[in-house]
Amino acid sequence: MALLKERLLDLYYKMVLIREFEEVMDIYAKNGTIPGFVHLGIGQEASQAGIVDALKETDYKYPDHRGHGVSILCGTDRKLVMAEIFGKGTGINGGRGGSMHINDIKVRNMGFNGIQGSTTVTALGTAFASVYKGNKDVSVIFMGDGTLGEGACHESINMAATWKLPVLYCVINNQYAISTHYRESHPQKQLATWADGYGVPNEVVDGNDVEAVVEATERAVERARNGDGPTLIEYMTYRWQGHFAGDPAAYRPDEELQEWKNKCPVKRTKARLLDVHGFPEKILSDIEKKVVDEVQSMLKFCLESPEPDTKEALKHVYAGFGEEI
Amino acid sequence: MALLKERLLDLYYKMVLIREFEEVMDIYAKNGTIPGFVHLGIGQEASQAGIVDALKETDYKYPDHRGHGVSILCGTDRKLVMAEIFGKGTGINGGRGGSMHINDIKVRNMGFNGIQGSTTVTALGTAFASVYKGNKDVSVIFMGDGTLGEGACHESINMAATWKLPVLYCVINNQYAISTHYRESHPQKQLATWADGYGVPNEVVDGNDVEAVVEATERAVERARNGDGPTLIEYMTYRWQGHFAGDPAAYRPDEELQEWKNKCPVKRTKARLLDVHGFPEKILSDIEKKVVDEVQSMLKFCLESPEPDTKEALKHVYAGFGEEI
Amino acid sequence: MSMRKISFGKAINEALHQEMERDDSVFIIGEDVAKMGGDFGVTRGIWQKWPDRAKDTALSESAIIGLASGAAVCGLRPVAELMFADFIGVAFDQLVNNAAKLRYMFNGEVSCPMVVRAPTGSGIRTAYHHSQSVEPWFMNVPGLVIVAPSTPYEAKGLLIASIRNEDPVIFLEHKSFYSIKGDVPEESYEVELFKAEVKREGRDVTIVATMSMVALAEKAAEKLAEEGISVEIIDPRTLFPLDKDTINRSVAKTGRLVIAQEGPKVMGFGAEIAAMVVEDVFEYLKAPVKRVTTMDVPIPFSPVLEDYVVPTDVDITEACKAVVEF
Amino acid sequence: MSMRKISFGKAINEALHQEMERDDSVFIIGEDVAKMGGDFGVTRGIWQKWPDRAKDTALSESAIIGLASGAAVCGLRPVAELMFADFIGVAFDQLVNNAAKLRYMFNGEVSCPMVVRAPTGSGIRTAYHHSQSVEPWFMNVPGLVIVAPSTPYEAKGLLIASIRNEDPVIFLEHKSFYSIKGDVPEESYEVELFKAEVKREGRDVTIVATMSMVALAEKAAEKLAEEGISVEIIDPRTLFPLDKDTINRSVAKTGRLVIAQEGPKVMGFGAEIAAMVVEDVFEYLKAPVKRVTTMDVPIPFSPVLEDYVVPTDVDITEACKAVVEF
Ligand SMILES: Cc1ncc(C[n+]2csc(CCOP(=O)(O)OP(=O)(O)O)c2C)c(N)n1
Ligand SMILES: Cc1ncc(C[n+]2csc(CCOP(=O)(O)OP(=O)(O)O)c2C)c(N)n1
Ligand SMILES: [Mg+2]
Ligand SMILES: [Mg+2]
Repeated sequence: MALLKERLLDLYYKMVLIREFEEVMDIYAKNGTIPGFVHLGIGQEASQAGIVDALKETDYKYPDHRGHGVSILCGTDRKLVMAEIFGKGTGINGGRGGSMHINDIKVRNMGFNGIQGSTTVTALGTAFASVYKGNKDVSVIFMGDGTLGEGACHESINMAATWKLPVLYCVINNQYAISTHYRESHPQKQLATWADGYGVPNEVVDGNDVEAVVEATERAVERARNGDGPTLIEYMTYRWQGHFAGDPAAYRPDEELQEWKNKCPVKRTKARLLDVHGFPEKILSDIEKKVVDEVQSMLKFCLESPEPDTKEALKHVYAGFGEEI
Repeated sequence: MALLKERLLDLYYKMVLIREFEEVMDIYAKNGTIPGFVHLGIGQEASQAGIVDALKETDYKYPDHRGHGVSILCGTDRKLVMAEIFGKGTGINGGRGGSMHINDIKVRNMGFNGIQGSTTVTALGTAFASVYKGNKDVSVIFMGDGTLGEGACHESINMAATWKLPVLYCVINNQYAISTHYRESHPQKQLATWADGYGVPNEVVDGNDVEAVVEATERAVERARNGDGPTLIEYMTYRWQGHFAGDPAAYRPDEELQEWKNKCPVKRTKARLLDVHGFPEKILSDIEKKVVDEVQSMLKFCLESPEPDTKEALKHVYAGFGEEI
Repeated sequence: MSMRKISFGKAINEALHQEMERDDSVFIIGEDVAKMGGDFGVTRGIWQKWPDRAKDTALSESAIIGLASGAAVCGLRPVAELMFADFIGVAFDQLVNNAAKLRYMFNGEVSCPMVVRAPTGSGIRTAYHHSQSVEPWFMNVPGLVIVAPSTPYEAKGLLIASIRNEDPVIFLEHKSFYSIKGDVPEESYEVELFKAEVKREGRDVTIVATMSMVALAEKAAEKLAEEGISVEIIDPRTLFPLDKDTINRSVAKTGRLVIAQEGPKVMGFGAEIAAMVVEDVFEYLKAPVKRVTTMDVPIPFSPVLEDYVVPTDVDITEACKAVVEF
Repeated sequence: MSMRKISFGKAINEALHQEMERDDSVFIIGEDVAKMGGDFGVTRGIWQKWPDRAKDTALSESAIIGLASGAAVCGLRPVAELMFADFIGVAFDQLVNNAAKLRYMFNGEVSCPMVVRAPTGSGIRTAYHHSQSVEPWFMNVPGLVIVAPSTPYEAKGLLIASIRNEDPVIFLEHKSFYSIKGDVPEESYEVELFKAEVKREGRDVTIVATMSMVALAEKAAEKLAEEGISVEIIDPRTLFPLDKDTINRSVAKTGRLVIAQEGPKVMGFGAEIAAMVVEDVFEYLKAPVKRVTTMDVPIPFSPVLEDYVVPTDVDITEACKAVVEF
C-alpha cells in the first residue's frame, strides 16, 4: 500500500528540509561558529521524516542525539531549533542545551538526552500518564543501534510489554555506534529480534524508504493506541557523515559509504515522485529552492540573534525553591 | 539419562543437609539470635545442590541472596558459613557480611550481593579472565526470577552472547519476588525465552528434580567450557518459607504452597533412591541422622564462637592505602 | 488538631492516604508497594482503595524512577518507593541526569513533581548494601531536594509538603524509625520544606543533627545540661537545599558547632555544614568544628562491628565538651 | 630521564603503552577504545599491538565496570574508559556497591586493582550531560580512590601508579587538557598516589586547587604577588583519600585558605577541605575559608552561559584578597 501522492510530496519537502538544514549545520559546525558537538542526520532523512509523519502532535516524541531533523518537524518554529544549536538566547531552550538537547513541551518534543538509553525509561512515564488519564497518546522513542546496549532499554521494554503501555521503540539502525559496528557489539543479526525475548511485535524496515517507514510506523502506533502495547521497529539506514560533524569516520570502508549514498532516501523519493506519480520536475525543484530560502532565513535569524543573558544560567533549577518560589 | 546411583545418594545427602541447615537457621533467625534478614532456600534444595554438583571447584560461583545452601556445598568449611550468618568473629568473612554476603575466594564462591542483578556483570569479568588466561573455568550466576528485571542482566547477557563468554545464567524461578509473581512483572510465560532475544540457548527444567537439574546444568557448562558461549537455564521451583525468615507470605494461596510441598525435592529423591535404586531405608535414615549431628555440631561451634574484634571493622577497606600498605 | 500517638511508618502511610484522597494525580509505584503494602508496610491499604493508582513493578529501579519523572512531566505526582535507599545506585543516572535537570532542560516550561521514598541508614543489621546513608551522593546535584524527617509528626507533614512540591524530592526514611511512635495530628498538614527546626535552644554549643542522630543529640544535651553546658540542637530537615540562616544564626550565637551525622565522615553532609559555617560566620567561631560520624568504612553486619562504627551519644557528648573546653 | 614536550593525552597514551608492555595482566576496555583508539584518541595504537588486550564494547557502562571488577579479582589489571565521566551515573552502583566494597566483602582476601579513566569537567561547550565534575559523588565511598592530574607529567606518572595500585581508581582527565603540552620523561615512572603537591610556596594564603583550577590559581598568584601577597598553591592530585597533612600544614602556616573548585559549590570537594581545616587547624585560621566554585546549576551549553557559571582567575584573586584583608 503506497502513500497518497500529496503526502509523499510533502514528505519529500520534509526530507529535503532536513538535508539542507543539516548541511548548513555541518558548515557552521566545522567553521567553529556552532560550539560543541553536532550530530548530523544526513542519510537518515526518510526514517526521521517518516516516523514523525506517522504521529500526532500530542504523541510524546523522544528524539535521539541525531535529532535536529525530528525536532524541526514536530511543530516548533524551526528557526528556534536552529538558534538553540547556535546557543543563542532566542533558542527554544534559551541556549542552555544546544544541539544535544532540544526540547519543546508545547509540541511534546520531550527532548534528547546526553545519556544514551535514558529516555527509554522516561518514556514509560509519559506512556503511563496516557493510560492513567485515559487518552491515547503514544510515547515514541528514537534510539540508535548502539543505544540498545544500555541496561535501561531492558527495564523499559520489560515494563512496557508487561503493562501493555503505548510505547514505540524506533531503533534507527545506521549500523555504527561511533566506530563500532552493531554486529560487533550485539549478538543479533537484526536488532529487531531482541524484542522477541519479550514477546513484543517487531519488524525490520528499509529505513531509506519513506513509504515503508510511514506504513510500519503507523501500524505500530495504531496498535499502541488500541491498547495492544509496545512495538519495536528497526529502520535500516546509514549516516553519511562521521559520528559528529568533523569526525573523519576512518573506521568504515569507503565502498560502504558509497553504496549507501547510492541508496539516498531523498533521491529515491524524488525518483518515485517523478517516475511513478508523474510530478513535473519543476514542482520538485521549486520545493528544493523554497527549502534553501527557508533555511537561509533561519540562518540569518540565528546569526543576528543575541547571546543569552548570563542571568538566564541561574534560572529554572528549581520551581519551588529560590528565585522562582 | 539418569545419574549413577552413588551420585544420587550423595546428592540426597547434600539436599538433606541444606534442608536441615536452613531449618536450624530459621529457628535461630526467628528467635532473634541471628541478626538481620535471613533468606531461606527450603524447597529449592534440588536446584541448589544440583547446580553446584555440575561444577568444578575452580568454576566461579555467584550464589543469590538465598544462597546458604550453595555456599555450604562449594567446599568451604561449613561451620564457617554458619558462623558468618551468626555474625561471629569465626565467620568466613569475619562477620562483616552475614547471611546476605557469604564469600570464599578459596573455593571461588564469589559471594552474594545485596544489589540484585549486580553479579550478572561482575561475572563477565571472571568469565573474561578465563578466556584471557586461556583456562576453561565457567562463571555461574544464580539469580531469582525477580532479579531478571534489572538492567544489568541485559548488559550482561548481551556482552556474554556477543563475545561467547563462558557464563551460565541459572534463573531459579521460585515464582515470586517477595510478593510479586513473575507473571505480573515479566511478559514471558517462561523466563527462559528471554534469552531467545539474544540467540542464547536456553531451557526450562523441573527445578525440583535433582537429576534433571544436574543434567541440564552439565550440558550448559560443557558448552561454555568448549567456547560456545552462555546458556540460560530456568529452574522451576518454589520457596516454602516467606521471602525472609519471619515473612508470613500472606500474598500467596495456601493451596499453591501445599501443592509445591507435595513436590518436595528431598522426598522425591528419597523415593527414587528407595524405589528405583533399591537402597535400603536404613542407609537413608543414617544419612539423615548424620546430617542432624553435623548441623548440631556446626551450631555448637557458632554459639560458642566469640564476637568479632571491633577493630576488624576498620580493616580491609583499602589494600594500598592506610593500615594495610 | 486532634493529636494521637502513631508510629513513624503509620504517619507516612496516613500522609499517602490523605494525599491520594485529595489529589487524583498522586499515585504510588515501586516493588511490592501495592498488594503487599511495601516491604516495611508503609504503603498498606492504598492498593485496596485505589487499585489503578498503586503499581507493583519488576525489580527495575531505573524504570521506576524514569517512569516517575516522565509521568511527573505530564502533571501526575508519583510517589515512588525504593525498597532500600542503597538501591538508588542502580537508578542514580535517572535522578542526577534526568529528574534533577528536567526543568532546566526545558527552560522552565515543565517541572518534575515527584517523590522518591527511600528507607535509609544503619542499625538494623543489614550490612553494607542495606545500611548506607545516601544523601552525600546527591547533595552536589542542583535540582534535587533531599528531605529527612526525624519524628512521626515531621514524617507526615514533610511528606505532604514534598508531594505538593514542584521539584523531585528524595524522601529519606530512617529505617530504625518505622515503629517509633509520636504525636501526629489526624488532619492533613504541611511541615515547611527548606526550613531547619531548632529542636532545643541553648547558648554554649550548637549541634546540627539529622534523623537518627537527633535523639542521640538530645540525650547528649541532657547529660551536658547537668554539667552546666547549654546545647542548641538544630535539625535541618531539608538537607538540600539547606536552610543556611538558621544554622548560621545559631552558630553565631553559640560560637561552637558539633555535627552529628550517620554515614562516613569524608564528604558527609557535615562537610558542607562545617564549610558553610567557616565561610559565613567565621568571626563568631570560638572553637574548632567537630564532626561526629560513622567511621570511614562500609557498614559491617555483625552487631558488635556495626555498633562500633556508628556514632553514639557519648561521642556527641565528648565532642561538645571538647569544643566548649577548647 | 629524557624529557620532551608531549600533550596530556599523549602522556596518558604513553603510560598505557608502557604498562601494557610491562605487565601482561593489563588490558583496556570501553566504548571505541580499541579500533578507533578512543573518542578523545587517548588509547591509540594499543589494539594494533595487542588486539586481544583491547576491547571495544557495546554501550553498556555497568557491564564495562562490572567486567573490570570481576577481572581485577582474578588478578588482571583492567583500565576501563568511560567516554565521559558523566556516564558514570549508569554504572554508579557497580563502583559504589561493588568495586569499592569487594575487598571488605572478601575479608581482605581479594583486591580490586582496576582503573576507570573518565574525561571530566566543563569548558568544551557540551552542556549538562557532558560537563559535570563527578568527584563529589564518590568521595563519601570508602574503598574508592580518586586521582586528578593537572599536568602531562602527572598524568603519565599518576596513571602508572594507579594501574599498579591495588584498589579501584577513578582517574579523572580534564577534557580541556588533552592537547595541552608539557615536559614528560620518556621512561616509565610513578607519581606517588595519596600525596598532595605544593605547586607554589607562599606565606599569606593557601589555595587548594585541582585540575583546571590549578592554572587559574597560578595566574591569580602571579597577580597577587605583584600586590605583595604571597600565595601557596596545593594540588591534592589524589582527591580521595586525601593527603590531609600537606594541606593542614600549609594552612597552619598561612592562616588563610581559598579553595578553587570546578563543579557546584554545595558539597563540592571543597566542602571536605574546608571542614577538615576548621576541625584540624582552627587555631591557625586568621580568616574565613572561601570557596570559589562553579555556580549551583547544571552546566549550560552556550559559551556565554557556561563561562558565566564557571570560576575564573579573577574570582580566585578576589577571594584571596578578601581573606587577606579580613
Ligand atoms: C550512557 C552513554 N554512553 C555513551 C555515550 C557516548 N555516545 C554518544 S552517541 C554514542 C553512539 C551511539 O550510537 P547509536 O545509538 O547507534 O546512535 P548513532 O550515533 O549511530 O545515531 C555514544 C557511544 C553516551 N552519550 N551515553
Ligand atoms: C537492586 C535491588 N532491588 C531490590 C532489592 C530488594 N529485594 C531483595 S530480594 C528481592 C526479590 C528477589 O526476587 P527473586 O529474584 O525472584 O529471588 P527470590 O527472593 O525469589 O529467591 C527484592 C525485591 C535488592 N536487594 N536489590
Ligand atoms: Mg548507530
Ligand atoms: Mg523468586
